[in-house]
Amino acid sequence: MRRYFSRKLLIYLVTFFLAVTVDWLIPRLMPGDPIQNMLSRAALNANAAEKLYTYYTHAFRLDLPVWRQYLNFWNALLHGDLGISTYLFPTPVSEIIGDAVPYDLFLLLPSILLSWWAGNKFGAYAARTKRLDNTLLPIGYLLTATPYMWLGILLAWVFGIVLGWFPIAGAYSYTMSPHLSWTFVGSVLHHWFLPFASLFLVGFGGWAIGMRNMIIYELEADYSHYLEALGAPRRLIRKYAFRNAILPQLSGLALQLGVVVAGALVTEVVFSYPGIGYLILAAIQNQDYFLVQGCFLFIIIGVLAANFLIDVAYVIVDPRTRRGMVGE
Amino acid sequence: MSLQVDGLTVYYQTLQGDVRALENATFSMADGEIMGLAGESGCGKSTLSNSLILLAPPMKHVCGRVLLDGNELPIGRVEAMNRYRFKEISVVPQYAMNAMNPTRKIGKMIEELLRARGIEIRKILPELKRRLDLVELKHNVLKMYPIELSGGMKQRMVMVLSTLLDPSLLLADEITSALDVSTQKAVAGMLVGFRDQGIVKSVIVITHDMSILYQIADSILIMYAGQLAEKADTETIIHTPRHPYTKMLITSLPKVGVKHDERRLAGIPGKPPLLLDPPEGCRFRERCPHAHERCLQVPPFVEIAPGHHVACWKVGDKDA
Amino acid sequence: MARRDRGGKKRRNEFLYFALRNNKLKIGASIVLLFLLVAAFGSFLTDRDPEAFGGPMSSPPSAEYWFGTTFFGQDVFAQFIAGLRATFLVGALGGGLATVLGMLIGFVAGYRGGAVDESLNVLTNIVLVIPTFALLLIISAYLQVRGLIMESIFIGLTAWPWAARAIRAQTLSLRSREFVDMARISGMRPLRIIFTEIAPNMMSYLVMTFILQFGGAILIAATLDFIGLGPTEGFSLGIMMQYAVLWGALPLGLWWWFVPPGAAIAAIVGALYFMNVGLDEVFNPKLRET
Amino acid sequence: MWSRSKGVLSAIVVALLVVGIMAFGQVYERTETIYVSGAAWGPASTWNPFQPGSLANTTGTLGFVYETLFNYDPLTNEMIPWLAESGEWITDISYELTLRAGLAWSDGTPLTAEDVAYTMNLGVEYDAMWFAPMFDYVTSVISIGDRIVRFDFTDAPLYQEFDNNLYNIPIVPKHLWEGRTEEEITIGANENPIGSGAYLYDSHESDRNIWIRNENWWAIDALDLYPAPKRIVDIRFSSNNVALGSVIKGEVDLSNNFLPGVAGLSDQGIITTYFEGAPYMLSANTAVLFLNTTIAPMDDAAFRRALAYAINVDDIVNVAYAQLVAAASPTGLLPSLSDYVDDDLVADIGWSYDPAMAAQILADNGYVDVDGDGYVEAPDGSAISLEVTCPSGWTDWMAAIAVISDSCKAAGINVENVTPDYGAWNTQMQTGTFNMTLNNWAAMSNTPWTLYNLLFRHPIQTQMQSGNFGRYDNEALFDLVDALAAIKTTDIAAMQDACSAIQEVLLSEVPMIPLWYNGMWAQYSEAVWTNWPVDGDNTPSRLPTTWSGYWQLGGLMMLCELELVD
Repeated sequence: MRRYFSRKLLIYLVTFFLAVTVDWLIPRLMPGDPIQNMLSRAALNANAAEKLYTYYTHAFRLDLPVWRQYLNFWNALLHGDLGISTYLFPTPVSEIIGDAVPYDLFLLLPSILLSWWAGNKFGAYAARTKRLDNTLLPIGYLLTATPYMWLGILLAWVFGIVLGWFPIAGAYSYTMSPHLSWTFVGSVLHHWFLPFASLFLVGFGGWAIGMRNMIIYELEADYSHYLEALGAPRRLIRKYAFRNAILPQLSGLALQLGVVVAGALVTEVVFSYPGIGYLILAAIQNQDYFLVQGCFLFIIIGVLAANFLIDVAYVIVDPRTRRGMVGE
Repeated sequence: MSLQVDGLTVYYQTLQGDVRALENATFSMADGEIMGLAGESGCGKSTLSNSLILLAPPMKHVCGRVLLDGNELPIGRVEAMNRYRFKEISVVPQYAMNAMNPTRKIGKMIEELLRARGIEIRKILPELKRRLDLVELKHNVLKMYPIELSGGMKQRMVMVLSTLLDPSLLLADEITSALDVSTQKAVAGMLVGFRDQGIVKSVIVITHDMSILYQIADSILIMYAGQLAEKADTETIIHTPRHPYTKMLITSLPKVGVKHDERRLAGIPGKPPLLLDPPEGCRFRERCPHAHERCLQVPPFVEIAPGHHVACWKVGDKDA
Repeated sequence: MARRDRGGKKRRNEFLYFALRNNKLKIGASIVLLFLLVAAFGSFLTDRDPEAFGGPMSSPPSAEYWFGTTFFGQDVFAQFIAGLRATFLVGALGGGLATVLGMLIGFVAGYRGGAVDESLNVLTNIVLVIPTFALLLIISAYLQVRGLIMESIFIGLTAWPWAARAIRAQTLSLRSREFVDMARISGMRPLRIIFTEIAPNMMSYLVMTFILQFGGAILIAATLDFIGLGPTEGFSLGIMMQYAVLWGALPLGLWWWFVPPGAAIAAIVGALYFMNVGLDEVFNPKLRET
Repeated sequence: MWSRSKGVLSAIVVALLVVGIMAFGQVYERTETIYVSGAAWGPASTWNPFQPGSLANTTGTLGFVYETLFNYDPLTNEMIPWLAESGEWITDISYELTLRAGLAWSDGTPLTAEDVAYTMNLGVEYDAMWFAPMFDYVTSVISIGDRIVRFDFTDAPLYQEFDNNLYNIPIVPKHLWEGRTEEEITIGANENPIGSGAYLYDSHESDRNIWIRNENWWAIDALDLYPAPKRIVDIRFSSNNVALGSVIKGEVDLSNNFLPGVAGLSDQGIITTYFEGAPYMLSANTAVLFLNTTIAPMDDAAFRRALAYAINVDDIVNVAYAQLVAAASPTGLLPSLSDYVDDDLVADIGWSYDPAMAAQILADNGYVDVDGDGYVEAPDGSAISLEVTCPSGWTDWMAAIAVISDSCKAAGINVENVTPDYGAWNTQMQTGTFNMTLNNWAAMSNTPWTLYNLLFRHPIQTQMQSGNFGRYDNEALFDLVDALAAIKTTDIAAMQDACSAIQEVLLSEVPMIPLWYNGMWAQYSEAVWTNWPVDGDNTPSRLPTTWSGYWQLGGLMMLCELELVD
C-alpha cells in the first residue's frame, strides 16, 4: 500500500514538474510579443508605446535573465502568484481564476459524480436484462459518441431558443446582482441546468456502457459460476459482480477526467458559462499567455488532485492494493 | 441407490446447431461410492457433471431424469435446482483456484453465501473450523482475501466450502490437475477422508488422470464421444476391461502420475468424431478394430456382470 | 508451432462465421461504411465549392441544396462532404498514430519488462494524467497556421497512453505462453518475436484499440475545431459547427447548418464503438448473447 | 463510501457558491434599467481613463465617469461645449478655455480649472500618456482662477490634433490623483473611479458592467439633461448567437454587436436599426486594404490600381455583410466628413469595381498570363502569388477576404485568403511581413486628418505600430498630411484644399485601397425603451452606440432622449 501510494505520488510530482516547466515555456515560445500585441490594441504614438513597454516588461518580470525568470516562476507559483493578465491588465491571474473556479466546481463535480453514479447503476441494471440492454446499448453508445458541444448546441437550440425554457448564456440572470435569495439561487440553477445536462448525458452514456460490459465480464467469471453452482441467489451474484466491476470503472473515472475537462471547456464556451474553460479560450484568443499559463496550471493541479482522491478511493474499495499486491 | 441417472441427454446449443455432448446416459451410484469419470477431453464428462448441478444455457436438457436419494432433481430448471445445490449436491470446480470472489474476505463471503441460503454463520462456525483443521488450514484464512492464499490452500478452502453442508453427492472436477504431484495425493486423500467421515455420501471424480482414480475410486465410468462406454469397479476397469475403447485407453496409459490433458491418446489411431452431427450408431465405430455393420445401431449399456456395464455389441454377443 | 497454425486458421474461420452473424458488428460497420462512401464519392453528388458564395442565402434544405445553404449562401452539403473527409482523415491519421505508438510502447514495455518497463510505465502514466486537451489547446494556439495533418499528429501524440497500457498488459500475459518461449529458445530476435509471435495473437485486440482511437481522435479534433483551434484553412465538421454558431445559426433558426455535422460525428463514432462491442463478442465467446 | 465522498464534495460546492455570492444585491427594476451589449470584449479590468487599450471593456469610464472638455457630434460635425462653456483662440498660438460654472466631482468637490490644468500637464510629465506628443507644440497649460484654462503654443500648433484631443482627453480630479505614482497614473487599474459624469460606477462581473445614474450630475441643471435609465447593465456576450437572441427577445435594449442577419430582422420589424433599409447602420470607420508597397508587384502603382478595380466590393457588401455596410469612397473618408471629399477628383481618377478595367490596366502594364495557368505573371515573367490576411475568427473579415481572393482570381491575379491568429497577424502587420491585409484603426473623428494620419503615418520605422503598415514612402505626401494637421479646424476651405492635395496622391498612386465602411453596429429592441436614434426628420439623430470613446460622440445624448414604452 505504501509502495502503491509512493509510486503514484512520484508520478504526480514528476508530472507536475514537467507540466509547470512546459507551462512556463509557453509565453516564451509564443511567436509575437504578448506586450507588443497588448499595446498595439491602443493605436499609440511610438514613444508613448515605448515607455509603456518598459513598464509592462517590468510588470511581467520579463526583464530578467531567463534562468532567473524560471526560478521566480516557481517561487511565485509556490506563493500562489500566477503573474498578471495582459488582456485583463492589471488584474492578477490568480484573482481571475479564483473568480472562475467556483463555477467550474459547480458544473463539473455534480455532472461527473452524478453521471458516474447513475451510469454505473443503470448499466449494471441493464446488463443481461435483454429488453433494457437492447435499448441501452445504442442510446448509450450514441451519447458517448456525441461531441459535447453539439449536444450543448442542440439543447441550447431546442430548450433555449425554440421552447425558450432555459437561458443559454451566463451563470445567472442579467437582471440581478448576486445576493442570497431564492430568486437568485433559482436563477443560478436555471442557468446551470443546460450545461450540466449536456455534460451529464454524455458522461452517463459512457459509464452505463462501461458498467454494462464490465458486469457481463464479471458474471461470466469463475467465482460467479461457483456461486451459481452453490445455489446462491442471482441477487448475491450480481452484488459481487457489481462490486468488482466498480473497480475498473473507478480507475476509468481517473482516466476520463481529462476528457471531461475538455468537455466542460467547450460546454462552457457554448453556454458562455464563466468557468475556466470559457476563460482559457478568451485568454488564447487574446494572446494572454500569462492567463493561459494560469488556467493550464490550474487544470493540471485540479486533475492531479482528483486523480489522487480517486487513488485513495480505490484503495478503500480494492483490498488487493491494501494487501500490498498492486495490480498496476 | 444414492444417485440414479437414466436416459440423460444434454445438448449444447450453438449457432451451428446442437452439439450432442451427452447422449442417453444411464447409470447409478451406491451410497458411499467414489466413482471416477474418465475419458478424453470433449467426451462429455464435464457435460455430465455440469448437468447434474448447473444445467444452464447454452446447455439444453433434452430428456432423461436424475434421482438423488430417491427424489428427482429438476435439473432442467435453473432456479428450482437451487434448493438442492450446495445442500444435496455440490461441486469442487476445475477452476477452484479462482472460484472465490477476489474482493471479499473469505469468511465474509461464506457468511453472505450461507445467509443467502438461510443459514446463520454462527450456528455453523464451529463445524467450519473443524473442517479447516481437517484440511490443515489455519482459522485466520477466513479473515484473508483469496489472493493471499497459495494454490493448494485455495483448493482445500474450496473443498471445505463446497462440502460444508454435507451434500449427498459431491462432484470433484479435475481438482488435481492444477496441483503438483504431492499436493495431488494429499487432496485426493482428503476426498476419501470426507467420504469416510460421512461428510459427503458419494463422490464423482472427473479427471484425465487414471492414476488418481486407481488410488481413490471404487468404480470408474468411461465415456467416449458423449456416450457411456463402460462402468465397473476400479480393479475390473484397470485389469479386465471389456469395451475396446477402455482397453486401448488403459493400455495406452502413460506412467502413473503423468496427465495427458489435451494430448490425443497415442495408441489409438484416428480421433473422436465431431459431436455436431455424430455418426449413427456406436461413435467409436471408426476407430474400433472390431467394428462391424451391427455397430451402425447404438449399442445398449448392458450389465454383463454385477456392477459391470458395457456399451458394445461384441461384448453383448459373447454372452448372448 | 504446427498446432498453433491450425488453431490460427480455425480461429479465423470461426471469426468470419460469427462476424457475419453479429448484428452489432454488421450495423456499426455499415453505418461507418455509408459515411465513408459519402465522403469518398460525395464529390460526384455535388460539384459545388464548399467555400463559394452565390447560392440563395440561409435557404432551408431543398432539391437544389440538399442540406440547405449557410448564411452566405454556401452549400452546406458541399461543406458537409469536405468536413466528412477531414473527419475521416483525422480519425485515420490521429487514431492510427496513437495506436502505433501505443503498440510500440506497449509491446516493448510488456516484452522487455524490468527497467525499460518501469520507465515506459512512468512515461505512460504521466501522459495519462496530463489533461491532454488543455495541452492541445496551447500547442494549437502556439502554431499560428495549422493544418489538418498537423492536428492529427498532435492528437496522435497525446492519445496513445491507454492503448499502450492495455497492450502492455496483453503482451505480459502472452509473453509467458509456450510458443513465445519456443520462439525465444529458437533464438528469434525480440522484435521479430513481438511482430511474428505476439502481435498476431492479439490482432483482435489491436484492431479494437485502433477503432477506439479512431473514434477518440475524431471527437478531439471536432472539439478543437469548434473552438477555433482547428485547421486555419479548409473545412471540417467541427469548423462547420463553429461557423454556424458564430453566424447566429441558432437564433436565426438555420438548424440545417449545425445539425448535420454533429449528427454525422455522433453517428460515425457511435457506430465505431458499436462495431467494437460486436467484435468483442465475436472474439470473446463468453460475451456472445446466449 | 460514494455517498460520503459525494457529500463532502457537494458541501465544498455549496460553500464556494455562498462565498461567491455577495451579501448585498437585488433584482433590477426593468423600467429603470437599460441593457446594452457590444462594447466590452472582455471582463472589466481597469477604470483608468488614460488606458485607451483596455478601456473597451469598461465602456463608460470615458464619457460616463470621466468627461471631456468638449463633445463632438459626427452627424452634424460640430464641437459641443461640455465641461468647457467655450473655448477660443486669443491669438494663433494661444487658446483660452472657460469652464462652466457649478461643475462638481461625484464626491462633491468642485471641478475647477486646476483639475483641467493638472490633467493636461500629466502629458508633460509622463511620456506614457497617449496625448503626451501634444506637448511638442503646446508650451504650457495653466489655470487662471477657477474657470479659465490657457494653452500656449509654439509657432507651429497642430490644430487638428489639438481639437481632436479637446474631446478625447478625460479630465481627472486633481485632489484624488495628485498622490499617485507614475505607474498608478499610467497603467494603474483605478478601481472605484470618481469622476464628474452622468453615471457612477456601481459594480462589475466577469460578463457585465453596471453603472448607476449620478443624481447630482452638474448637467442636470446646467444643460437640462437627464439620462432616462437609472441603471445601465453593459453585458458582454460571448457570441453573436446570444446577443442576437437576446435582442430578439427584448432582453437587451441596445446591441452594438455585429450581428449577421439583422437586415432581415429589421425588415420584419423585429428589431430597429438606424436606417430602415441598407446599409441599416451608420458608418463607423473605414476598412482599408493595406498593400505592402515594399514588395513586388505591389510596389507598382499600376498593379495596385488594377487591384483597386478588381476587388468586388459589392459582393463584400451584399454577401459577406449581407448589406449591413456601405461601400467606401476611394478617399476613405466617412460620410460624416464628406465635405472634405474632392468629388471631381473621385469622378476623374477614382475607381470602383470594374474587372474589365482591371484587365485593361494589367495588360497595358505588361502583366500577362504567360504560362497559361489563368493568372498573370509580372512583366519580368516571374509568377505572382499573393496572400490577403485577417485574424482568424474575425468572421466578417474572413468572409470579406474570401471575396477579395475570389474577385482577384477572377481578374487573373492569384490572391489566396489566409487567416493567421491575431498575434501572428498583428506581428506581420507591424513588421511589414504581409502582402495585403485589412485594417480599420482610424476612429470616427472631427477631422480627415485622423484617417490620413493613420494611412500615411510617418516616418517609416521597422515597427509600424499604428498606421501606414504597407510602408508607403512618399515625403511629398507626408508633408501634405503635416500641412493639414497644422490648419485650424475652423478654416474649412484650407482643410478642403489640403485634403484634395492628399486625395490626388491617394487616388493616383493607390498606396492602399479603402474598401467599405464598417458599420456602427446598432440594433434596438422597442420592448421597453423607445425613441431610439433613427434616420429621418425630427427623430433623434445621435450615434446609437455604447462603444468606448463614443459616449461623448452622441451616445450619452441618446440615453437622455430615450423614453419608456408605456
